[in-house]
This record gives sequence, structure tokens and C-alpha cells, in this order.
Amino acid sequence: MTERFNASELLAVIAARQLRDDTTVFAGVGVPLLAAALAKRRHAPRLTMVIEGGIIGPEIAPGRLPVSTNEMRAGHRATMLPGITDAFLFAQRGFVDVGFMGGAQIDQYGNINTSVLGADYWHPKVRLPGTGGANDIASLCREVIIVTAHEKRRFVERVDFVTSPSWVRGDGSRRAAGLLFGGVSRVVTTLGILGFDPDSKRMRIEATHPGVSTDTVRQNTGFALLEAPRIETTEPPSDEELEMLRALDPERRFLG
Amino acid sequence: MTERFNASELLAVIAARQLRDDTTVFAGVGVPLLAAALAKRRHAPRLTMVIEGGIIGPEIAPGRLPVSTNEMRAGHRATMLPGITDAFLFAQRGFVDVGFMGGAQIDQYGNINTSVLGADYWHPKVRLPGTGGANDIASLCREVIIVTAHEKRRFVERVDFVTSPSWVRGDGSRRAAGLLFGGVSRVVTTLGILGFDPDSKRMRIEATHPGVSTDTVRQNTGFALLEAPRIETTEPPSDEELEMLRALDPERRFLG
Amino acid sequence: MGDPHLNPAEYDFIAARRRVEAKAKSAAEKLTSLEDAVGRVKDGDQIGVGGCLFSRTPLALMREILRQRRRGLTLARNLTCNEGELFMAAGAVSRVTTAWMSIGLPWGVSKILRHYVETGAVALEEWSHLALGLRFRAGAMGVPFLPALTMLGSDLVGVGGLKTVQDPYTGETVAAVPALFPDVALLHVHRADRFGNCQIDGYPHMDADIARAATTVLVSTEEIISEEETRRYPDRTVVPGFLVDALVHVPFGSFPHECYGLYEADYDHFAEYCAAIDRSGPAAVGDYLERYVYGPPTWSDYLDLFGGERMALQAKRAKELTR
Amino acid sequence: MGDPHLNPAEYDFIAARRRVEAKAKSAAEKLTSLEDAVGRVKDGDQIGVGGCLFSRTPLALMREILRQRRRGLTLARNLTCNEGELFMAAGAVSRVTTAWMSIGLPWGVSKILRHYVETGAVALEEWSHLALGLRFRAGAMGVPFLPALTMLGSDLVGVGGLKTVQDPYTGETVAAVPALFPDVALLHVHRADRFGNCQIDGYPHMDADIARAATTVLVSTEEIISEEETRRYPDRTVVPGFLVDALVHVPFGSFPHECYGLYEADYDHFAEYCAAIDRSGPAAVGDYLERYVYGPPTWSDYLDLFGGERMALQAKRAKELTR
Repeated sequence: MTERFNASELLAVIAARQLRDDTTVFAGVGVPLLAAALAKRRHAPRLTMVIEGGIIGPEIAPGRLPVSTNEMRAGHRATMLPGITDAFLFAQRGFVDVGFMGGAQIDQYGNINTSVLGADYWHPKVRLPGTGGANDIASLCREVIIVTAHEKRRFVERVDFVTSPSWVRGDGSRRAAGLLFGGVSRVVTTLGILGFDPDSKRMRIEATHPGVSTDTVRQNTGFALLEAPRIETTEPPSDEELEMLRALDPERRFLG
Repeated sequence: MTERFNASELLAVIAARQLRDDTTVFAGVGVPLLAAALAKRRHAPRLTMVIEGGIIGPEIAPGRLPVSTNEMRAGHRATMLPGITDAFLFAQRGFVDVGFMGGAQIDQYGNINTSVLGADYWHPKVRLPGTGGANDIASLCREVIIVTAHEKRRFVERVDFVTSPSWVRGDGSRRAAGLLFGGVSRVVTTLGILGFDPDSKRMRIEATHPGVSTDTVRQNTGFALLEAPRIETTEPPSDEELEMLRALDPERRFLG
Repeated sequence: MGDPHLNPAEYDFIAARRRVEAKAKSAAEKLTSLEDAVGRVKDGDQIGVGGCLFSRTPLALMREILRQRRRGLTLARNLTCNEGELFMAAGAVSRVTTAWMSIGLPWGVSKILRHYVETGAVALEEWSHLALGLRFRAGAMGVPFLPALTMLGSDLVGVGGLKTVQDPYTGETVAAVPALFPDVALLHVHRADRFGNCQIDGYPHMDADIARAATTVLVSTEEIISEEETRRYPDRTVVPGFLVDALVHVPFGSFPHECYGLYEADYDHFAEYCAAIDRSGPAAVGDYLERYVYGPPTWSDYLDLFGGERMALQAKRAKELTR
Repeated sequence: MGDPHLNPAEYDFIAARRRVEAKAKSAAEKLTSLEDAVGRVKDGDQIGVGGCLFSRTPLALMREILRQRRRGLTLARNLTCNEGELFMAAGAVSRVTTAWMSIGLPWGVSKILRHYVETGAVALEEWSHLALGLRFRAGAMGVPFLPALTMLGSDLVGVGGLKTVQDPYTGETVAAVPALFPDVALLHVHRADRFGNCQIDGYPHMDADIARAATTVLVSTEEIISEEETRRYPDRTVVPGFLVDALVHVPFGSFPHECYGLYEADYDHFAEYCAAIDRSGPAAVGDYLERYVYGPPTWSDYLDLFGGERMALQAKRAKELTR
């Protein structure tokens, strides 16, 4: 990574590029919300942000970024406030194209754990905050994009607890579990972009950031990664992207 | 019937007396709405009217009575406008104590037909307007009171079509059909008040209006009526009741 | 005609979701003309109609459908008023899915309903008021059915093909009301911005659910407001812009039906209309179609038939009732 | 602790309906004191909490529950904030049903959550955000479950005991989210008339569903409005008076949490609270309870601990964000 930007800035810029115009995106607070706001300002003016607190079409107030999805700051200048349940029901109906997600642990099938570390749910080693809207985003959006720091302790062979399912155990197991739609398409990390083998649904390297080798990606991953037929190199964040992004978080509350 | 009041006035007054204070009532337009409004003005000030158009707590504007349950007049000075579906869901949850109903045909188990006359639903002899909210009121209110003119062609052994079920075929058949709550408790007519035998759920005479004999009731009924252990005689409408009622419909739109 | 079986396309939630997934969910401008908006309606479509009875009926949109001579439509609306009669008499509709049809108590049972249904020309598929509301709500929620405690034990069960489901928790059997995913939703609202964010005053009726349940959403609005106004009162928005396909600015777009707070329904017009039917039978509706639908080229020409004085009077009456 | 099985009382829609049937649904006046309102809460009750996270939390009502030393409660709330920590530290709660618990991103994973759940002192029953919303909605609708497409394929299924149901129309298997009928609903709203008709600005959260799902409904309100005002804007009412048991007038009744448009959440207070926990562990919450809950006899005395200047600042910030 160069010194022109830090890890959070890299993640936000690469995540923003995944969003197309004329779509809707479910974004949580922090880097995902900044990424969505950046996309809307830069290349997707007709993108609509949906926030799980029950918010549609908000605008970012630089310097007043929300710390939760359910507060006034998250709904600043929104166009609709349908309520939490109804916001998710829009996703269930198929109205949300992309969902952004993070997670404490991610496995080779893209499943995410944000609930507990340790084997016994009722007496966990570490109790984490829980799913929030993550499980619903993973279940209901047309497509999910995970955005996360790339760390070996985070990318584990098997998560302690499947809070938010992606491809479950691969091989059609998502559909068999009753999840009829969606699934994780990409994992945007601080080292590159990962995807999934179309058949086995195991995670694979699809692109690396400039200066990052596939070996580095492997060394920071706790399970064996497949490789896409052709591995791209991402374009580094441009000055324009960085400038627009930084304007959204002048206090560097989430950009660090 | 004396000349102090007409049939509609009699029905409205007797129906109003069925309503207790601190309750809720589902009332349709016409005589039922006038009855509910009269009860609220006279003896049940803490009664709340619910109208199927999605209206809670309206007041009557004399001279501007609604002709449908879904127009501004029906919601005049309402306290809440929850929408149609949600108004009925209040009843499904158990929040509506009494529902008023009428009907083109009524059978000995209190079932009502407002759909078709004739045997073939898809090619009826007479197509009537249909259930509207009647089926839901019959299914969901804690208690239903039918308010109707007493005519032999209306009180039939078997309705051509069960639009709104009461006791179905008696003997627990309402519960067996999946209707877990409610049922018709009384039928207020121009001749008296009918109820149902607690066991067989067949209709019985419980009271007659002054000057009406049980024979007259039977002659105007198309099936055999049972009798309650003791048959009361109703109190005729008082001057006070009639005065308050007439003030609600000065144009005599529904009082005739 | 008269087939009592549900069409699987009505409740196929997987196909309905795929149709929505395939659509652009765009925050683009949606303003267009009645002609262009209604051009999206195809012969044979299942149409979910907003408002209720003679309240907030999307009459301008519906008139344009008749002008474009669509055929074989199904109209789904909780209470159906004389707009349904116009569709029957125009030969535009083969099925009406509703809980009730006529105009209102003073005008008795609709003679047009009787004529077209008793002769078998149009099938009237009757659901309870709540059941039809839940059909739209199930569609809005993207699920194939909703459990309910209504409509059981009645002969309506057979008409629509209602099934039951066993609650997996208590073991009780309850009604399973099937979803209804209309091809097209038609709504008339009080105000919208040019991006299609819609607000409604007074009765919400079932419009929000119908919009979410449908594949294509066409909206007419009394007023176009600025985006600033939407963002000032976001808790008043009931349909988000991204699901609207076309928006048309049509003041008095429900007339002679009512629009809460803006104009009351014109009872006198209903009385005249019914009197003509009493005189001439169904042919009177043919005359009405010529005079009010096929004749006047624009909605403004149509409104001229009522005249400004009558509209102003109905507006005054609405204010008296709701202030 | 830690029983993964659903309590049938949570989803028994027949018993829940009987409880509502047995209640007076009265349009009487509902205004009373916090003490009297909260006197209706019993040990062991399942409590549905309105608002979400630090938005419109009914803190005045919840503080009074702690002052009345209730025990063995279950709190059900979609996102649980530090009010849940207070209930854990006070020994008032044995189970929390939620989708997420902590304060917010900047303050990390709640150490109080970790302490009480990791030691097994309190069971955290986790449902997805939508699933918990649908549990309240099923309760509000009076049905034992709602079909949904969420939560399947995850380990959350086993935690709460989620079952599936086969759609009788398409044959597809979908999630059957069980109803949740709380004994008590606690809501904080923007305004209500003395008859209990409640209006909310901004985010509706799940309050309307929770109120309908519960047997007993306790409401605190920022403002008491006249009945005339309710009748002027009936489309703003979200909870009808007849289902409210007790109403208390409590300005700043959510502070230091937010109330949309009226005051922003006090991040600085959260930071001080978390810093004390970082220093002293769970004991810091004991100190907090003494200082903020058991000490000040009235809500007004409680607010004095924050001071008018701080409240005025948060009010100003709210206006900036929502105007």
C-alpha cells in the first residue's frame, strides 16, 4: 500500500466502484456508507441508499456522520422513513440490488460470524454484538459485497457460528437451506478482490491491489484460496476519488 | 309498531342499546353507524367506532352522513386513519368488541349471504355487491350483532351462498372451520331480538318488540325458530333516544 | 370465464421477485404524459388499482387505458366502483377481483355488475376485504402467502381457491391467503416529487402495498413538489421513487371520485349516471364512455365537461369535512 | 439460562387474543404518573421495548421499572443499547431477545454484554433484525407466525428455535417466524392526547407493531396535545388510544438517547459511561445506577444531572439535522 491513502480509504474507494448507477444499495454505517455516498457523488447519481434503520435516500452530512443506522444523522435529508421492518421487506421483495457487509470472521464460502467466538453459543468465549441487519442483508439482497480488512484471524476455514450465511457449504446448499435468492458475489479487502468459484462456491482470488502478490493474499488467509482464470490488478484510488471521499469525513471519524 | 318511530329508527335505537361503554364497535354506513353514534352520545361516551375504510374514532357530521365506509365523510374528525388492512387486523388481534352486520339472506345459524342469489356462483340469478368487510367482521370481531328488517324472504332455512359465516352448521362447526373466535350473539330485527341456543347454535326468539307476538315473528321467518327460556319484551324507543337519533340524520338519509 | 382456480402467476413469489430484480431501481426523473405512462400496460395484464371505491381512484390513468383500447385485463381492487363498470362496458376486462362492487348505499346494487356477471361476460372473483388486503400485503412482502383468521367457513373459500396452512408452532390450522403480484399498479396520490417519491393524505387505503406488490408502477399526482419538500417531510413518503416507473401530473385526477382534503366525490354525478342506467340499461354506459372517455382528447377536456364551478364546490366541501 | 427453546407463551396467539378480549378497550383518559404506569409491570414479564438502539428509547419508563426493583424480566428489542446494560447490572433481566447489543461503532463491543452473557448470568436470544420485526408484526396481526425468506441457513435458527413452513400454493419451504406477544409494551412518542392517541415523527421503528402485539401498553410522551389536534391530523396517529393503558407526560423522556427532531443522542455521555466501564468494569454500571437511577427521585431530578445547557445543545443539534 502506498502512502497516498490508508486502508479504510482504499476499501471505501474500491467498494464504491462496485456500485452501478440506477440501483439501490443497503449500506451500514462507517466505511460502507462512505463508499455508497462516494459512488453516488462520483459515478452513480441515481443510486439510492437504503439504511436498515428504516431510511431511504439519505444524504451524508460531512462532520455529522452517524455511528448507528437508527439515528437522526443516518436519516439526514432522507426521502422516506419506512421503518425498520419495512426497509428489510423492500429487500425481501427484491428491491435492493446490493448489500454491503463486514464481519468478525469470514469463511471460505463467504459465511460471516458476528455473534460469538467459541463453540457454545450460550456460554461463549467472546460475546460479539450480534447480527443486527447482517443476516437479513445476506439473505435478502440480490447481491452481497463483503468489505473488510484482510487478516488471517478473520478469514477462517470455518466460522464459529454462521450469523449471516452466504454459500453455506457450497454446492447448492444455500438454495437447499431455503435461501432462494442472492448470495455474496465479491469480497473487497485491503489486499484485493475475492470472488467465488461458480460451481463449488469456494472463495477465489480475482484481483489484487497494486504491489500485493497472490502469495501475500494467501499468507493472510486462514484457508486455501482458489484463483480466478485471470487475476486482475486493481486501479489504485485516484486523487479525485480520494478527495471526494475525504470531503465526506473531514473529521476522519471512519477513515482513521 | 306505533307511529312514534319508523322501522329504521327502531332498529337504530335497539342496536345502540346493545353497545356498552369502554368498548370498540365495527360499524358500517347507514343504520349501524347511526346506532353506534347514538350509543356514544347517549350512554357510552368512551365507545370507539372503527370503520372498515380504515377509520378510528370518527364523529358524525349531521347532514353530511357517509354513503360508503371509505370516504371523507366517514372519517370526519377521526382520531386515526390506519388503512383498511390494518383496521381489520385490529379486529383479528382481538381489539374490536362488537361488529354490526346486515345481509340479504340470513339462515338459522346466523350465516349471511350478500354475494349471489341462485345456485351457480359464476352464473348467478342475481349478483349482489359482495362481502365488503362483512365476512371479516363475522370472522374476527369478539361478538357480532346482526341488524336487519325482519322479512320472510330474508330469514331463510339455508342461504344460497355463505358470504359471512356465523355458526356455520352449528355444533362446533365454526371452530372446526378454523374460526377460533367470535360469532353472532344477537339478531336485532324490526320485530324483536333473536339469539342462539347455546348448544345447537340454532336461532331462537329472545325478545319481541311491544305489540309483536312470537307468532308474528315466526310468520315472518323462513325456518323454525327456537325460543329462549324466557322471552322479554323490549322497551320501546324513548323520546330522548329518538330525539338524539334524529339529530344525527336531519336529512333522513338513512332513517327514511 | 368463471374459472374458480387461482392463476399460479398471481402468487408465484419467485417469478415476481425475478421481475423486480431485473428492473432498474433508479432515482431518475419519472415525469411523463398519461399516454406514455399507460403505454406500459399490455393486453391481459392483471392490474392492481389504488384507492378504494370512490376514494382516490386513479381515474385519469384508467381512462387512458380505455382510450388505448386494452383488452382481457383483470382489475384487482378491494371495493370496485363505477370505474369497474366502465371497464366492463368497454369490453376491457374479463375478470374483476374484489370484495364488493357497486357505487354506494343510495344507488343500490349495480345494474352493470348484474348484467355483465349474470350473463357470464365477466368473472367476479370475490375475496373478503381483509383477505384481498393481505393478498396485496403478501405481494408487498415478497412472500407467497400470509396466515389469517378470516374467510374460513364461508363459500368464498371455493370461489378464490383459498387454502389453509398448519402453524408449525401451535399446530392450529389457519387461512393461508395467497399473494397477489399485479403486473401493473395504478395509483393516484396527493403529491410527488419528480423522482416519484409519493405522499398521501388521509386514508392510505392499500396503495403502498399495491405498489410494492406490482412489477410496474404508474402514478398520477395532484401536485408536483420539490425534492426539498420531500426531504423536509420524509416520514410522509409512502412510495419511494425507485419503484415508480412513470409519474404524471394530473390535478383532479380522481374526479368525480374524491381525493381526501382536496375534493369530495360528486354524488350528483353518480345520481345522474345511475339515472341514465335506470332509463337505458347498459347502453347508458356506452354513451357515458363516448362522452367522458373516448370523446375528450385530454384530461383537461374531460374535466371541462364537469366545469370549474362544480369542481370548486367539491373542493370547498372537502375542506369543510377535513379541516 | 440459555434454554434455546421458544416459550410457547410467546407465540400462543389464542391466549394472547383472549387477554386482549378481556381488556377494556376504552376511549377514557389515560394520563397518570410514571410510578402508577409502571406499577402494571410484574416480575417475570416479557417486555417489548420501543424505539431502536439509542433512538426514542422509553428511558423514563425503564428507569422507573428499575426503581420498582422488578426481577426476572425478558427484554425484547431489535437493537439493544445501554438500557439493556443497566437492566443486566441491576439484576432485573434474565433474558434479552435482540438482534444486536452494544452502543455504537465508536465504543466497540459492549463489555457489559460480554460480562453478563459470557458468565451465563443473562441469556442473549439472537434473532435477525427483520425476524424480530416480523415477530412483533405477527403479534400485532394476531397470527402465530409470518412467512419470511430470512434467517434460514444460519446458526441463528437453532438459537431461537425458528421453524419452517411449506407454502400450500407453490410447495416452497419458507421460514415461519413465530409471533411475539409481549406482556408489556413500553413506548416513548413525540405527542399524544390525554386519551392515548399517539403520534411519532421521523423513524417509526417498530413501536406500532409492539403496541398491538402486547397485552399492556405504557406510553411516555414528549408533549400532550389537545384532542382537536389529534382530530386535525388523524393520519399521523400510529397508536390508537383504546389500546393504551397508561400515558405519562415526560419531556426529554429518552434522554440521553435521541428523539427525532427534538434532541440528538448525547455521544459525550456515552463516551463518559464507556470510559468508566473501561476503568472499573461492570462495577461502573453499579455506580451509574446509583447516580442516575436509584438516586434522583424524579425524572426531573434525573435530567438535572445532565443540566439544561447540555439538553439545549442536543436540541439545537437535532434541529440542524432535521430541518
